[in-house]
Amino acid sequence: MKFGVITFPGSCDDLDAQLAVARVGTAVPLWHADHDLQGVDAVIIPGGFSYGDYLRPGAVARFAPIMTEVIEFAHAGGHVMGICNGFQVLCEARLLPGALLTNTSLRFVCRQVSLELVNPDTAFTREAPARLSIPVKHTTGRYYAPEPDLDRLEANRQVVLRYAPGENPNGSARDIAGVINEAGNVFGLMPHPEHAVDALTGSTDGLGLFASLRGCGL
Amino acid sequence: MKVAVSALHAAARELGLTDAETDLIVELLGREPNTVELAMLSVLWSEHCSYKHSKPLLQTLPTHGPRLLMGPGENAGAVDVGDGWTVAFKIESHNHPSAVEPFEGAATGVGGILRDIFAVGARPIAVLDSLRFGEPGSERTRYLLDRVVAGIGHYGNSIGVPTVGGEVYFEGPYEHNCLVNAMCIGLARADRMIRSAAAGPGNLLVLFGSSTGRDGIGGASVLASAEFGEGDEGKRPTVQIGDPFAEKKLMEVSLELLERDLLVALQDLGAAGLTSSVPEMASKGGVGIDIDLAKVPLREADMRPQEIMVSESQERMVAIVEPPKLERVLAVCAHWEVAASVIGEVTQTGCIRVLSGEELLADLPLDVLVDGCPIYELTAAKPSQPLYSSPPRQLDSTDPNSILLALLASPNIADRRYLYEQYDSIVQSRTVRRPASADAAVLVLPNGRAIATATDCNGRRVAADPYRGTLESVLECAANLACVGAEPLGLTNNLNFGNPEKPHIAWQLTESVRALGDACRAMEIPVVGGNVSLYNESAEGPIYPTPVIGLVGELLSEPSRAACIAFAHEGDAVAVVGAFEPSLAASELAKLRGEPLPDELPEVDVGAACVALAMVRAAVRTGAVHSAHDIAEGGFAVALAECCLAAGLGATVETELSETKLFGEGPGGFIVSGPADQIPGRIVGTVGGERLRIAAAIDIPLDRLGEAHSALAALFD
Amino acid sequence: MHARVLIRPKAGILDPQGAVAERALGALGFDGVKGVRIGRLVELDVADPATLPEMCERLLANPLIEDYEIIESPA
Amino acid sequence: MHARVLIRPKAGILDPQGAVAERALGALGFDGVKGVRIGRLVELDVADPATLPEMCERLLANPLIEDYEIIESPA
Ligand SMILES: Nc1ncnc2c1ncn2[C@@H]1O[C@H](COP(=O)(O)OP(=O)(O)O)[C@@H](O)[C@H]1O
Ligand SMILES: [Mg+2]
Repeated sequence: MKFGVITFPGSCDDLDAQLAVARVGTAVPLWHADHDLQGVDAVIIPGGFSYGDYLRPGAVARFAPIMTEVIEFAHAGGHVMGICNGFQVLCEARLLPGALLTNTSLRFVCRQVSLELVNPDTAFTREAPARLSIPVKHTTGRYYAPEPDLDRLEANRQVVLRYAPGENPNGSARDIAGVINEAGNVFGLMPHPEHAVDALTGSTDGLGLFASLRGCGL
Repeated sequence: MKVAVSALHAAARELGLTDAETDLIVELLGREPNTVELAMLSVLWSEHCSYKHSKPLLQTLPTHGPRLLMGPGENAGAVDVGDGWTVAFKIESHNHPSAVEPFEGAATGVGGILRDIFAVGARPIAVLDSLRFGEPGSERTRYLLDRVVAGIGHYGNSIGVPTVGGEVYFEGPYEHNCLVNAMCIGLARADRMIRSAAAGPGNLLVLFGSSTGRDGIGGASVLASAEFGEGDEGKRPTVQIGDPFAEKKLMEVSLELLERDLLVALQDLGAAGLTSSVPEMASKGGVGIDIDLAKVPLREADMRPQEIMVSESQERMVAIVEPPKLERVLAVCAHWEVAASVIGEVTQTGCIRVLSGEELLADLPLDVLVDGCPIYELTAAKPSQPLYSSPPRQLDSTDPNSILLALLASPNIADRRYLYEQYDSIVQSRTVRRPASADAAVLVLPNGRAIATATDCNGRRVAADPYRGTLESVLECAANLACVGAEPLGLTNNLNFGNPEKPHIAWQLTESVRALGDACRAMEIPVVGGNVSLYNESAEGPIYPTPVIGLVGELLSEPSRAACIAFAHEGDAVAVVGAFEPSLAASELAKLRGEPLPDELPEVDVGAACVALAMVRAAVRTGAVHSAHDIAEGGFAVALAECCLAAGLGATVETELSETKLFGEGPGGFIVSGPADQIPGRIVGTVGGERLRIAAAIDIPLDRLGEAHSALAALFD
Repeated sequence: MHARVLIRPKAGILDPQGAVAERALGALGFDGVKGVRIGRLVELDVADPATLPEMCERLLANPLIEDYEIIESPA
Repeated sequence: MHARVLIRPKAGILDPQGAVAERALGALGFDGVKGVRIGRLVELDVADPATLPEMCERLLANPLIEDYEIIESPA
């Protein structure tokens, strides 16, 4: 299983994501300026501050050369996971519904949070525990979509992860922490599962989200 | 472009040079300097660059040790951490810029110390911040706190370097001079480190990174070298704006250039920009350098030569490159979308020559520019009367329960989560102990070993007794490391003081540096580098003398054994380690009671404190304890409450304790918990329940303690 | 051609920054301040102003959450 | 009275956001875009527009690094 991990200028958690996926497969670094996914089986868009988060998080990265291939890959059914900044990029690219707004606190927040797995039946979650302790760290993580869209997302089981009651760190609508597209192959989440793969540095609850993808090649 | 001597003196005074210094310049040069030269000289002869008031003191510090790879004199010091890995670290202040514009000042402070670390070829892996503000009752303090914390987070978070530790104190004397010190730790292969000495006449000087604007003209270097009074509006620099995105690329470029072995020397542009960095590179290498200003990419077209030379635009580096390697250097820069230009050449002249195309604008021998500044002996005198007024009285009660709650809510002790949650403390996947989980941050290295780091300084205690207060700061920092099982490898320090030309400040500085040297010699810790920030004074007086200590140590045991503050299990025994003999002098309780600072602190038994440190360290390393925490501000009762709150577990202590034993402070005491037959020290109680009880004196439910401890929440809405 | 693009959060979307500013203005004693909304200002020189709407749609604004308004001014 | 406050980085002050946006517009094929500067837009209703300059000086803008411009519009 080859996981491609994209590095944009300003990506910060790209090496962390590479280390995490290397525990369940092979990590293949992908460069933003290339038009080549190097035959990977799944793509991870990692966290960080691509292009400094200037203008709007994800807005500039969404047009990076490699995103042409990522969008094609996703339309063909390839599995794409966006973590934090990667989630923002996927929303800006319209591969995922909704948008991420500034936290209601207006501050960056780095905190271990409890998550509930709402939909264990996705390609990304079938090996994940029902409750996960995973850190968040962001300033722009308040999930937003118009109310009817939120209803539809819930009805379609596209809300995959929720902050546990009382743990919503950013004011996200309906405590949403992660959503999947209708086809079930593009997943975005604000918490950082790549920072929850080793008991020494936190928890191992995030590992299942990567492990679930094993065998998911196109 | 000659000016009459009186006009020269006037111009020089504007730039902070004394008449005697100006005369010396004329004598050494054998002529008068022109405008560009004078601007350059004034910068390099400032306290910030020349250390003219502090060099003799700094030279007394011990700078050798078996593990030391790079000592003071380079952009950062470095120690060996095994298997070919080294750790570089340094602390630096950005006090004055942060007082002018707290968000950008703090942000660019972080940016600056990061550059010092990657300038030696190390990848930054951690930042710590050491902050001092006035009392939080003041609106200005709340504004500064909020913006400084946001600025530090903005830069560190955006660039992907975790901020893993630090400290913050609130004291009246910092009201008009906040302190913003940032420490950075970097990781490098020993054989990839680089120095800043230029070499090889004919080699090229390459400037890369952001373009040059009017940022901070006459900024940090001039500001940090003189008292900043009312009516000095005109001297205020253009505020430097931090661009962490540009620095992230600059960092990747620098590290990749070194990885590919493409550079002869590397240097960051910090205070005073090209003027301080280029001459220092040339001087260290015993060569000369010609710079052509026409080749410097400018952000604004109409900049004067002296403005280009002293611009403090951020996110820039200079490197010395052999001509055959230039093309590869430019290719690496292009890959990362970083602009690079050849702006000069190494010469054999022993001079810095500044040109603009064909026109020669400045020609200064390095022995005048870099080494010519006179070094001043300080005149030190212990003040005959108190320098600091008593803090306002805030607490009348003598009931131990009320005292404990007041101490937990005191801004110097209350929970710091509202600050550190604004910092990414985990990026890079090395953070084994996050902020507040243990007394020191713990980072795991690629070779499986771990290092620990902390910063410390209780300025109030240093003010009460500069010698003993400084000793205590070093001991406390080492105690923090001991709690995670780490032994210091090297020390960095930031000497934040008032105006050293005043005898009582000179006395504080002299005593403090003497203690620093004594502590380092006693504990066999080399000083790997540091920084000096003087003239932190306002009309209200000087700051508390604040020699911030930063330590990096190694664990030597399984990283997972690093003890946490939190009690671990119901039923564990609680013990006190160390011949802990606290006193209320200059304690947090004395402050809450509005007591004046005492004239001195009780004598410090460094030997005894070191024994206690070693006991705790050994117990952590062997896994004999389940938790460890040093006793600091607020004394035993506060430390015990902190162990309980971190765990959500209560504790019971049966021994009757006096007010002094409960709340007094002093070095060398620890609280550990674990199996009664394994833990070191005197057993005093047991973990368990939902209350903290200390004999007849204290009985408070945990949630009540927690409520008091969360007092800082209000400062961040 | 110089242009200004005013970008604001769409009506109905919570704007905590605006809310904080409104409260802070009140606390400073400015009475009668209401409906504070905070957005982005983009100023730029363009060769062809006809391309501005497309710039906004594609990059400068996110139409799901933001409205934009283009103000052209010669100079 | 409805008012808009346009807040922009002072001339000469580094504007990293504007620089990134300018490059991105170029990369998207929008030619001839120059001098992109990014600032903030504050929209509000005020009882007394005469207090707007003071609001800007004290809270809405940071006079050290930002210029502001007040545009009043009845509505
Ligand atoms: N308090 C101190 N203790 C030890 N070394 C110091 C101290 N202050 C400064 N130094 C050393 O002096 C040298 C020059 O410092 P500085 O001018 O701050 O360097 P830079 O310009 O790279 O920031 C550095 O190597 C620094 O470590
Ligand atoms: Mg340096």
